[in-house]
Amino acid sequence: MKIGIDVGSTAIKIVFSADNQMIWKKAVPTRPEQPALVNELIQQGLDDCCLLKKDIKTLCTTGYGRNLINGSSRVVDEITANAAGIHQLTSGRARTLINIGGQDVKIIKLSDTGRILDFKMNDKCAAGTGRFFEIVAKILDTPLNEFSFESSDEPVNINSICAVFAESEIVSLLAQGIDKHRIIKGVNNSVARRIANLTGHADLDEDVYVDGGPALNQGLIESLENELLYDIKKVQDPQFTVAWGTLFC
Amino acid sequence: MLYLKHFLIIIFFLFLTGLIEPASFNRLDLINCMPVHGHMLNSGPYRNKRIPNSPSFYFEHKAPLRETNGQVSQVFSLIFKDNDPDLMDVYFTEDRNPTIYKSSIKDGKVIIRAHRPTVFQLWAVARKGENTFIAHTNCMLFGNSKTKAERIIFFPKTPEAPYIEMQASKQPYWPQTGQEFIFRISSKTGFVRFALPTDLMVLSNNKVFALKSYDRLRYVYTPAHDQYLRKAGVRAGRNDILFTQLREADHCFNLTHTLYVHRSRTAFENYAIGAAVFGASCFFFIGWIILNRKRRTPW
Amino acid sequence: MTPNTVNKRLQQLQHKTKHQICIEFEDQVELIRQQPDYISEIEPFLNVLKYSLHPCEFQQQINSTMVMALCIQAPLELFHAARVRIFKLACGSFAARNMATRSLPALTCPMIKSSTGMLQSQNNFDLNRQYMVFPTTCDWVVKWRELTGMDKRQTHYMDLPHLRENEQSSNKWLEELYSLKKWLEAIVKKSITRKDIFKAIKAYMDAFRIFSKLIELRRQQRISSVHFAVITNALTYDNIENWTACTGRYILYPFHEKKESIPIFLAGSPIIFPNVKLLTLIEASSMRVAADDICSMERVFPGPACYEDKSEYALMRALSHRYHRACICPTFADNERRLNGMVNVLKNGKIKGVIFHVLKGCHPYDIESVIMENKLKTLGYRFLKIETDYVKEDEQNIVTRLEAFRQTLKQIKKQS
Amino acid sequence: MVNRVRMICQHISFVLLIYGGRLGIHLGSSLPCFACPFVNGCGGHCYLMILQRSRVGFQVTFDYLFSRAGLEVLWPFVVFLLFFVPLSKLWCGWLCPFCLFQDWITMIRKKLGIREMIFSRKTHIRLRPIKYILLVLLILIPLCIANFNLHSDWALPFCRICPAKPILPMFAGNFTHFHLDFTNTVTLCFTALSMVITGGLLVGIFFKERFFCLFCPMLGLMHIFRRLSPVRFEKDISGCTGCGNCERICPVDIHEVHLENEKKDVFMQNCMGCMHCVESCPGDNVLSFKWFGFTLFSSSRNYLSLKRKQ
Repeated sequence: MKIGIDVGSTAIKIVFSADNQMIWKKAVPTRPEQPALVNELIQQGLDDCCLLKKDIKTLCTTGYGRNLINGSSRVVDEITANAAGIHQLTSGRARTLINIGGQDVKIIKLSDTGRILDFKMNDKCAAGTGRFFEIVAKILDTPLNEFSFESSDEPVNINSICAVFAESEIVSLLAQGIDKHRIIKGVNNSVARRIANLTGHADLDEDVYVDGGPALNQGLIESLENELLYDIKKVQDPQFTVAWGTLFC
Repeated sequence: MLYLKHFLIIIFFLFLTGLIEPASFNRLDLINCMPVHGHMLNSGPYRNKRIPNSPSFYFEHKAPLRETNGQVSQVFSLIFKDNDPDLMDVYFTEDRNPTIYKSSIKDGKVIIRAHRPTVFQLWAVARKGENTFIAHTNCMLFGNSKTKAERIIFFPKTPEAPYIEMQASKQPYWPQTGQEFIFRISSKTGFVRFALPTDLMVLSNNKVFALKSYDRLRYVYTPAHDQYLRKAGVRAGRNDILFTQLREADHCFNLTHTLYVHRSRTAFENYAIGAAVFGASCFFFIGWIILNRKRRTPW
Repeated sequence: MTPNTVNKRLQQLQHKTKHQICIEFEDQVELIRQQPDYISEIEPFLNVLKYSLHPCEFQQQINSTMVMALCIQAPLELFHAARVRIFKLACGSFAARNMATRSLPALTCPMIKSSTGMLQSQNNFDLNRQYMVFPTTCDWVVKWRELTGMDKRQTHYMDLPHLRENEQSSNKWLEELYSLKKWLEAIVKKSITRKDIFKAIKAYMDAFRIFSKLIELRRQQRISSVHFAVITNALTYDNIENWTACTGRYILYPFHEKKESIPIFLAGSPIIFPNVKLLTLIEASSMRVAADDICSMERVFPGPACYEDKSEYALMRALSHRYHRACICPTFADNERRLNGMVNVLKNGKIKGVIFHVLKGCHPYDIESVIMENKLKTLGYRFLKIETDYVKEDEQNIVTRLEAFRQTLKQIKKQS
Repeated sequence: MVNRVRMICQHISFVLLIYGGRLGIHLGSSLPCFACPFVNGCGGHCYLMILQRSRVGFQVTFDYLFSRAGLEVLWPFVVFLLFFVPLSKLWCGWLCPFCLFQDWITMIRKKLGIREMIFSRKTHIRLRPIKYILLVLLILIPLCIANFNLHSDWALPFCRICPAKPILPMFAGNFTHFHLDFTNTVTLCFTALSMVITGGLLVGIFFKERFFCLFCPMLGLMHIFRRLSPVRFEKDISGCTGCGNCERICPVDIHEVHLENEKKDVFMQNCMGCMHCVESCPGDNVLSFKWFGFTLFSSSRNYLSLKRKQ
C-alpha cells in the first residue's frame, strides 16, 4: 500500500493506492501545523481502509510543504508529480496538461513516454488561480461547487487581470445590480483568458487535459475551450492527480 | 568596378605611347649610349685595295619560326652576288658533335630545323672558277619536340676551307649591339696558308667598316646601336656581315661570317633617373598617406 | 513641514538604509561562509565587494581618482591606463531600494533602483562632484542621470551604437573611445600614452589568462556559482593586479567535481552581489551553473583584446572592438551571434539546459528571452525563464520550477 | 606559436628560393609563389612568368595554341597544380619570399609603433577585381603580341611592373632593376610605371600589412583553383560570437570571415592561410584549417590566452 500526499498552498490532498488502484482519497484545506494535519489524515485513511501503519510501503510527498513532512520515502516537485500522474491516469494520451492550482497555474507539455518536454508557470500573481475563485465565491456568497452550474449566455466583461483589482470590479458590478450568473461566467472567462495567455495559445499538442481543484468547475472548462479553441478533457478526480502522480515518479 | 575603368585608361595610354614614336631618338641616344665601334680603323667608310668593298656570298638570317610539332626552324637566305656558282654546298654541325650534316638549298634558301635546343654552325661553300666562296654563321634554336628533325650525313668530317670563326662571347645565344665579339680566321685542316695580318671588313647597315687585328690573329668587333632595332621589338635583329678575301697562289678564298645582332638590352637603362622616379614615387605616396591620415583621424 | 525636518527625516532614512544594506551584505556573506564548499580564498573578494556598497568609503580607501561607470562597455583598460579607479554602478542590494522609491517610478529595473538608493544613502557624498561614465545601453541607463538629477558637467556619455556588425558603428564607437580618453585625460590632467594603454591591456590579458582557467574549472563544475559571481563581481571594484593575484590563489585550491549535479547555462539579466538568490536556489536544487552569458559574471571578459601592433590607434581599435563587438548586451539590434556563442558553449560543455534570468523591469532581456527561447528550443535545448527581482518571497515558486527543470534534464541525461 | 612556425617556414623558403640555385637546388619554373626569376641563382621560378612567355606560355599564335603543340602551355600548368594542390594558398602565407619581405617591412613598422592604414570594407571590395584584371591582362597581352602585331616590347607585361622584380634581386646583390629604359617609348613607359608602382607599393606595404597581396594575380589564380586542393578553411558559424578579432588581426583585413553567417567555407579570395585569425579567435574550434578533413589548426580560447603570455 502506497500513500501520495500533495501539500499544496490551499489544500492538502492525500491518496491511498493498492495495486495501482486508488482506494482512498481526501482533500482538506491547508492550515498551519501541516505535519500534524498530515499525520491525522494518514491515520484517518488507515482507519477507513482498515489498514495498519506497517502496511504503508511508501509515502511520497509533493507540493510547497513537501519538505515539512517527516518519514516520507520520496519527495518530488509537483510539476514532475503532476506529469507522472496525468500520464498514468490517461494511459499516455495526454500531451498538454493545464494545472490550475490554488496559487499557481502550470502548463506542462508531455511526450508519449510521459517525459516533461517543457513547462510554464505563472509568477507570484494569484489571478487565474484557484485563489481567485475563492475570493469571487466569497464576494458573491456562492459556494464554489455551484460555479459549474450557474452559467449564463451573456457574460459580463471583467477586464482586470489582477485578483485584487478584479475583486473591486466585481463589487462595482454587483452594485450595478448585474446578475450573479453573468458575473460568474465573466469570472470564468477572465480566468480562462489569463490561462490562455500563459499557454501562448496555438502551440499546444492534443490531447489537452486540465486538472487541479478549479478543473471541477465546468464553466471554466467551457470558457477555456472557447478561449483556446481546443477540446479540453479532464480526469475523474482532477484534484488528486498530483498526489497520485507522486507514486509513479 | 571603378578601378577597372582606371586600369583601362592606363592600358589605353600605354597603347598610345607604343604607337606614337618621338620624332628623334637621337636625344635618347645622347642620354645613354655605348661608344660605337671600339676598334674601328677609321671613322669613315674604308677601302682596302686588296679586299672587295662588299661581300659577295653570305647568309642572311630570317626570324626563327616555331612549328606546331614543336620543332623550331630558321630560314637562311644565301645571297650570291655574282652569277650562278658552279657548285654550292651547305652543311652544318650540331653543338659539339663532329658529324657534319648536309642541308638542301631551295631557291637560295636554307632551312634548319631543331627538335631540341641546339647550337648550329653553318657553312656554305661555292666555287666559281678560281674563286672559292665560304659563308659561315652561327645560330641557336630552341626546339622542343619528339619528332626528330631529319638530317643527311655529309662527309668529310671537317670543313676543308678556311672560314671566319666567332669565338665564344659573353652572351652566345643573344648577340646584342654594343657587345664585343671576337673573330679569327680559322681553318680546321690548316691547309690554307694565308698572309697575315690582313683586315676584316664589316658590312653593317649598308656601310662598310674595316677591323684591324689587335693581336695578330684576333679581331674585335662591336656592332653599333641602331635606331631601327631600338624601335623594333626585342626579337628584331640585324645581319652584320664580316668578310675578307684570302689569296693563295691564284686561288682566291672569299670568306664571310654573318653576325645576327639584336638590340642592346641594357645600354639604354638609366639608373639615376630610375632611382629618382622611384624616390619621387615613394615620397609622393608617403605624403599622400600622411595627409589622408591627418584629415580622416584628427585625434 | 520645514525643509529642515525633511532633511532630518532624509538623514534618518539614509542611516536606516545604510544599516540595512550592511546587514543584508553581512547576512549574505555569513551564508556563503556556512556553505560546505566555502574556502578562505574567497575572503579577499568579499572584502572588495563590501566597498562596492559604499562608494564613499571606497573613495577614501583608494588613493586615486574614482570614476563611476555603468555597464560594461566602457573599457576597463582605459581607466587603468589613466590610473583612475573604476567604481561600477551596479548594486544588488534589496535594502538600498528604500531610498530610491522617492525619485524613481514603481516599475523601475531593480538594479537601477538599488544603485540609485545606494548612492543616495551615502551621507557626505556629493553626487554632483563624482565623475561618471555612461555608455548609452538601455533606456534606464540613458535616463538615469536625469532621473537622479545629477550635474551634467561631471558625466560623460558614450553613445553606444546599437549595431555592431557594420562599419559605421564600429568607427563611431572608436571615436567614442577616443573622446572618453580625452575626457579621462582632462580629469587626471595628463596624457595617456600608448605605453600606458599597452601596459593596461597586458595587465588585463594576464587577468584573462587566470580567468580562463577559472572558467575551465567552472566548466568541470568544480567551483560554486556563488563564488564565481563573487569573484567576477569583484573585478570591477578591485585593482586588476590584486584581483589577478587573488584569483590566481583561488584556483590553486584542489576542487572536487560535484558528480551528482547537473550542469546548466545561465543567461539573462546581471546578477549582482549580494543578490545571488537565483544562484543559491539553483545550487540548492542540485544543479550547477557551468557556464553563463551574464555581463556581471563570465562575460565581464569577452576575451582578450587582440591588437595588431602596439601603435595607439591599433590598441584603441582593439579595445573598441573588444568592448563593442564582443559585448552581449541585449540592447544591440544585431544580437544573433550572441546565441551562437551560447550554443557553442552548450555544445562543448555538454550542457542541455538554459535558465534565463530576467529582472522584472529589465525590458531588453525580457524581449530577448522570447527570441532566445524559440531559437534554443528548436535546437533541442531546455529553456526555463525565471522572471524575478531582488525580493525573496518568490523563492518557493522558483524552487518548484528549478526542481522540475532538473527532472526534465535528468530525463534527457538518462535517455542519452 | 603557429606564427613562429610560419615565420621559420617563410625564412627557410626565402633562403631556398632566393639562394637555392647557388646551393644547387632548383624547384622548376612553375612555383605558385613569387620566387622571382630575375634573382640570380634563385631556387625556383614564379609561375606567372611562364604564363606570359612564348611557347610555354601564352605568347603563341592561336593555331599553335589549338594544335597538339599547345599542350606545352598546359604542361607548366600541370606542374603548377602539382605544387599548388597539397598546400593551396598556404604557399602565400607560409612560403612566398615576397610575402616575407612584406612581413619584414611590417615588423619595422610595428617596432616604430606607426599605426596601420585601415581600408574601409567598401575599398576592399573595390580593390578585389584588380588581381583578376591583372591576371587577364597578363594572358591577353602576350596573346596580342603573338597574334595581333602588338609591339613585342610588351612581352612579360606583368613582370615588367611587378614590384618583386626590382626588390627581390636586391637580396642577391642586384640593384640594376631600378632604372628607366630609354630604348623606346614602350620600355620607357613600362620602366617608369614599374618604378612608380614599386615606390607606391613599398610605401603601401609599410603602412599596410601585405599591401601587395591585395593586388597579387598569383593569389587570384590560386583562388580560382582552390577547390582542387584538400586545404579548407572553415568556420563553425554556430560558434561565432562576432567579436571581430579575425577581421582586425587579418593582415589583409578580410571581413567576410567575421561576417559570414551561412556558409562553412571562408577561404576568401585574399586569404593566404597565415592563420592569424585562427590564432586570435576566442571560440573553441570555430575557425579551423583542414587538410583532407584532418584539422591542421583550429582556434581555442586556451590557445589565445596562452599565446599572449609571450
